[in-house]
Amino acid sequence: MRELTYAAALSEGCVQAMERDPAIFVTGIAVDYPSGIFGTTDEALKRFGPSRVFDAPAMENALTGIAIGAAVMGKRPVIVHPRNDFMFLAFDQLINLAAKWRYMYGGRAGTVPMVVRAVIGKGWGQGATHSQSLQAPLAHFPGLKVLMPACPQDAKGLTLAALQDDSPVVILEHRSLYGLTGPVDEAPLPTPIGKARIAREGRDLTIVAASAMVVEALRAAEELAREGVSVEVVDVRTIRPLDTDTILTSIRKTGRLLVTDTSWAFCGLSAEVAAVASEKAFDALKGPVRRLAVADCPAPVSEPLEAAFYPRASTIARAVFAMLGKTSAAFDGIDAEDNFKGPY
Amino acid sequence: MRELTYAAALSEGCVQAMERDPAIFVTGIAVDYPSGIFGTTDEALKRFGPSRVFDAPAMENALTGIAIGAAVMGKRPVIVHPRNDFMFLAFDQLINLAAKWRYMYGGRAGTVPMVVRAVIGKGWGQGATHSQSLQAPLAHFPGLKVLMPACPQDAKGLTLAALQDDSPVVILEHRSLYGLTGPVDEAPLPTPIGKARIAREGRDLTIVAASAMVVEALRAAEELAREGVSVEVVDVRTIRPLDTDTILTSIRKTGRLLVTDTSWAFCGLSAEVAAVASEKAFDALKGPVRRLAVADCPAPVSEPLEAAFYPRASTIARAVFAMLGKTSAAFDGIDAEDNFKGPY
Amino acid sequence: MDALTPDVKRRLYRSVFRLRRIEERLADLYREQTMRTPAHFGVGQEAVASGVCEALGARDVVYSHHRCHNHYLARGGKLAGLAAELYGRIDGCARGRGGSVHLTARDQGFIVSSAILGQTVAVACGSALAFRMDGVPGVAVSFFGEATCEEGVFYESLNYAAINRLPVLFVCENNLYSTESPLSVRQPAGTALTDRAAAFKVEAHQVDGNDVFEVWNAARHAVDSIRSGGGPVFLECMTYRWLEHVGPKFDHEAGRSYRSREELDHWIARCPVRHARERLLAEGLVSKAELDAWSDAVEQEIDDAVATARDSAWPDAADLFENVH
Amino acid sequence: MDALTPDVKRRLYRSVFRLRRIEERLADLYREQTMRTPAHFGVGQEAVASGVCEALGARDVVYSHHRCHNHYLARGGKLAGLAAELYGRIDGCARGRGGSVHLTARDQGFIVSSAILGQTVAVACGSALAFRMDGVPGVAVSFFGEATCEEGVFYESLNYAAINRLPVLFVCENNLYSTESPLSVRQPAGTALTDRAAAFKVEAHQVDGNDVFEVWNAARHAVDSIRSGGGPVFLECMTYRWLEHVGPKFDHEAGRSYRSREELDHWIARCPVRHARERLLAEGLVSKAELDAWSDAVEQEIDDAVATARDSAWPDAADLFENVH
Ligand SMILES: Cc1ncc(C[n+]2csc(CCOP(=O)(O)OP(=O)(O)O)c2C)c(N)n1
Ligand SMILES: Cc1ncc(C[n+]2csc(CCOP(=O)(O)OP(=O)(O)O)c2C)c(N)n1
Ligand SMILES: [Mg+2]
Ligand SMILES: [Mg+2]
Repeated sequence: MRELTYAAALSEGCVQAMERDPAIFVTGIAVDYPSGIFGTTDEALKRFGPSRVFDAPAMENALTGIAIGAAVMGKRPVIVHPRNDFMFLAFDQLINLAAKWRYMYGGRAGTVPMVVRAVIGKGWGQGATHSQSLQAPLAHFPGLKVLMPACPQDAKGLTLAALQDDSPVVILEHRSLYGLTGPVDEAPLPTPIGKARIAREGRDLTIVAASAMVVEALRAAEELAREGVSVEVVDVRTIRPLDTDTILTSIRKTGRLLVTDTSWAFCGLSAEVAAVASEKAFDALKGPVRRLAVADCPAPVSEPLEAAFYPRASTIARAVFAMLGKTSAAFDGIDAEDNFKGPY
Repeated sequence: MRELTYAAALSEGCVQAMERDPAIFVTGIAVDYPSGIFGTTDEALKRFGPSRVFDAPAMENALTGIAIGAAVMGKRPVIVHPRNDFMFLAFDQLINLAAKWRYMYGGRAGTVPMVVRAVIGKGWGQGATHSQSLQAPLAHFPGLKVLMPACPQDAKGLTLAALQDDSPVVILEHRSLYGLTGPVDEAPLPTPIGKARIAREGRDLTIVAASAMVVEALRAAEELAREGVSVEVVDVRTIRPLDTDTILTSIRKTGRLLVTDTSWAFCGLSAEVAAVASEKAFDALKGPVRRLAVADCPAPVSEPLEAAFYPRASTIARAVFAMLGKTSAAFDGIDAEDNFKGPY
Repeated sequence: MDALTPDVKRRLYRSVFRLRRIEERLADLYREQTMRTPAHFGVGQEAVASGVCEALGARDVVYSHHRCHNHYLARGGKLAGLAAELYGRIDGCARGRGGSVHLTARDQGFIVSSAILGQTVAVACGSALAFRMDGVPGVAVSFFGEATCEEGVFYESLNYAAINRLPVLFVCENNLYSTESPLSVRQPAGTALTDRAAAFKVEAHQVDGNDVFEVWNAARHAVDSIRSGGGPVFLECMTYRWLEHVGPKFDHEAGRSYRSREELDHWIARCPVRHARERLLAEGLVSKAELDAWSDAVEQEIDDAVATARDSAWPDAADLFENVH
Repeated sequence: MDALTPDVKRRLYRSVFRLRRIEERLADLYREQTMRTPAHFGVGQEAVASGVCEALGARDVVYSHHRCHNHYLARGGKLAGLAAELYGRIDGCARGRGGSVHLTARDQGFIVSSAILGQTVAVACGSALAFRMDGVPGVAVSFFGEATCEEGVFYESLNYAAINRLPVLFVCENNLYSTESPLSVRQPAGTALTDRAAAFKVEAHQVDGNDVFEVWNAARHAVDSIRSGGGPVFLECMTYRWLEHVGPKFDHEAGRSYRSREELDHWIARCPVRHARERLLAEGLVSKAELDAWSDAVEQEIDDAVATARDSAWPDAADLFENVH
């Protein structure tokens, strides 16, 4: 299969969906710049023109309401936030209205088929308000679907799926994944929403991961394999609805669970997965569950602090070793080099 | 000890704090109405006048920023939201600024000693946007302290504690508790932030509960005692920082855990507590953890749907029975009668 | 554009009268505590809903806020659906899921009302954007109270509508209070909301919101101008709420003193329903007998709707998860 | 109130000149990719920061947005603290926790800057409220770009400040762009932001933001009026950003075409620094030798500060949780 970057896959998914569905349009700050939200909207602009891909002022809350109002009339708006942190300003429209619309009006006011794309930042000193990861609060409240593609194939597939779904869908895309390459189907094949992916099979321990942490987990798993440890990596892909079946099947197989995602542990996705395990796979567990999350403080800027803030492949590998009661191997060299160039 | 309602205790806590600290002021929609936010601000208005207790327009986001700006200059603002659901509009100021202030400016820009009081609604058809419970998203992001008093004593004590703390603090008060009476110290004794309360001692099973669910849990525990089951009820009181020591000690003692709070399970407080148990008390657990939360849909309005939406004492009692492998007793009669009168 | 013909006048009067009687009767029933849903009655403000909705075409869409019964009814929402919703029954317009503040009558062009200030102002702009994109000559109407003009989302929406010359009619019902707070707490002295809209390059007019003919006229002009591509219009309709903010009582009855009995009396003297009736009578456009017949018809409609609503089944708890995904 | 004396003029020129050289030098260093923090340089906009800050008193407080270096420096923030913050070092003004967009110099009256549009506008109003409550004759200044006028929180703040006649000075730097978006995408045709402020009953003036003397004059009048209880003032300062939105390059250098080279040249011809210098020279208020001496002093200051910053230690990873609770 031909390979694409995650960014190109996002773009292709959107373009193919727009080809088939004239109701789709894309708006938000900067979507029509030549840089096209890191190369994910420029092709759509070229193909479909400014009537379907257009800029917006900085007005996160109203723009979300506007997307709702257009969706309700039969459009499929895609709104894009260059950083998902800006979305707090839109939580009222998103959680108090879009998420509840279908239910709250008894199904009589239609559905809200809108898609919110939002980018998670990381590193290079982006700081506390440009590197958060909002999956947990978005998924806490019923009514939204929340997706986090971790590979190019799913970047395309989940975009296609979101653009066929009648619920409001939030896609959280990780900036650090945009350059990742991988095989991507040319055909417009949606990735099923609500289905996790076994990113790597293994026997000794299950790592449930999301978004950029899937990449870290896979890197850790490769290194652990060299040390004779067989790790299964489950990429959840969809945060809500969460595919607990796949997660539980894997836990039942390995008996051990480590969970890691891009946000904080407290009331986070990692808490949810650990809770599900403790409720529904308790008998299969051979030892305590472990969560690996960002440090419990706002994101700092300075490089050594950022390095301490984010868990990485080596952190995961070390945690797996500890969970299996093994004495520490040296995993220091395994982390990917950060070759990101600023400003961002 | 003399008894007070939860509402009167909130009021007394605020008044006593204001007596000692002239920097405290109270604002928000309706705080200076004779009805005084269900009787919690009227006494303060009477005592300290309109220069310290004053109304505000409907402007949740800016008002939160204004509180930050006043707090930074040495004031101690209290802002009140008649429903915590309105606070989504203020999440940017609250989470992107107040919560991060001290950390993000390296401690060089001072602290933000502000208190946000927000009321959780329930029942009487309040509907999907007037009965949510925001502790999970508020606590997910480090930087805020999040309190949920469940009894009059703590309503006063946590108010006093919040008004002495240098962090931004959110107090979520449950509307259904406002009429609850109980003993309250006359002296201004703060309830320590970060300390859970053993609301009832027991041997067979631990219920970790928050806010109004503590009342339901205690009611269930009483009934269960009659059936020969001894339940320990832990009232977490502080959501963040969470007192995991007290929770874990109780779980180690009983070996069984049921968690219940006022919100959804998914990435909720109940997930967090279950996750903590699965990480740190795994060996002590005799069986699967259980979460009891509101149904995984927006809150409906119609009475029979509301009844199915909210877990109650009987739900808890039945779940405890099931966890202990007991055959079902009839707990139907144990629920408190809802004698709330509208409009609200 | 239609003129204020005798027919229109008669229609307008029937509309305000009907809204008045419905809200009064519902408020009476509300006292029984069997409608378990916080309800914000619109008694006193009927002329705004009637005047605007009578100026709309079939394709136009209407949004409202918490005080929404008048708008739902004036736009054609079925009374039985409203009554059943208040009683939490399955035949409610939102199948008992929404309550008083979450009404819908999509097929009649009343999309929804919502309980969070400002939400539907933005949503209306989105529907207007959809009209524009589809080349449909529809107008989206947003009804809201003047407190919505305190919320930032209102200005974001105004700006967006003006930049894109969207077909939106913003209808502000300025009833002088937000709950118990007077304008002085919420607007700088000397404020004209129309100046604000104008500063956003939105055509703006203040009208007597208790004169259904004037409201209709203003709305008719506005809708016409909007439909022909003139961009959004903002109408500030000055009016007054007779009952308490939420619930069925008069404030004095409930012992509240944030506004005076005199002020209420002053506005009752400017009753939009009586005003319209007197004008019809004075102009000889209606007879006493007709008025009686109209009145009987409305009472009958209400009796029937309430009976239907009360007979309607409760939603089944087993359907709790209906419409979640 | 002070007049625009020769001394003031000399001070204003030194200030704009210093800001210019600092930003230029920092931008040069930024190209080395060793300042790992998204930085929004203020080259071209110095006159606003200098003109306003030179009009303030010791007790006044200043807030800023993402493009904040000029404001921090003009208000008295130490250059070494800025440079070290850009390098992520422990001697950074925010101890390496904040980066370019999160500066603080509390002791100098620069409270903070923040990276989310509109946030600090409200916060400044809160500090003004504190002044009012404490009877302190301070003024709170909020610097922001014109895109903040698209965010709802701005209007909520404006309304609140006007209702309560708070001692706030709103300073909008209208540089015609938000990232790459021109005004036409973001404001209805014919917009004057001053009209909007005026509609909120806030005194509003548009000034030439490239003329430091004019800015100072306007700010001086505003601060005086605010301090004496006249209520908030809004200044719209028309100016232009020379460099790319974020980062050290010129847009043409980076291959961007959203604005033309001619437009940039037009604004470079209206350079606020050169304009001030030429006026001083023309009025005989400064000699070439003095200019050289000032220039040398600034270059020396920059050399020293950068050296200090680069010598500063990295924060210790063990202190990751410092200032969490
Ligand atoms: C965002 C938000 N803040 C506060 C409230 C509480 N609230 C409900 S109705 C109301 C008064 C609104 O006044 P106005 O808009 O003038 O409408 P009116 O009730 O006068 O018709 C308030 C403050 C709310 N529903 N939403
Ligand atoms: C709430 C929010 N939305 C979007 C952004 C992204 N953003 C950062 S700077 C910027 C441009 C702001 O333009 P303006 O306010 O005119 O200031 P300038 O950069 O021109 O100085 C945008 C859109 C943000 N930081 N915060
Ligand atoms: Mg009103
Ligand atoms: Mg700008």
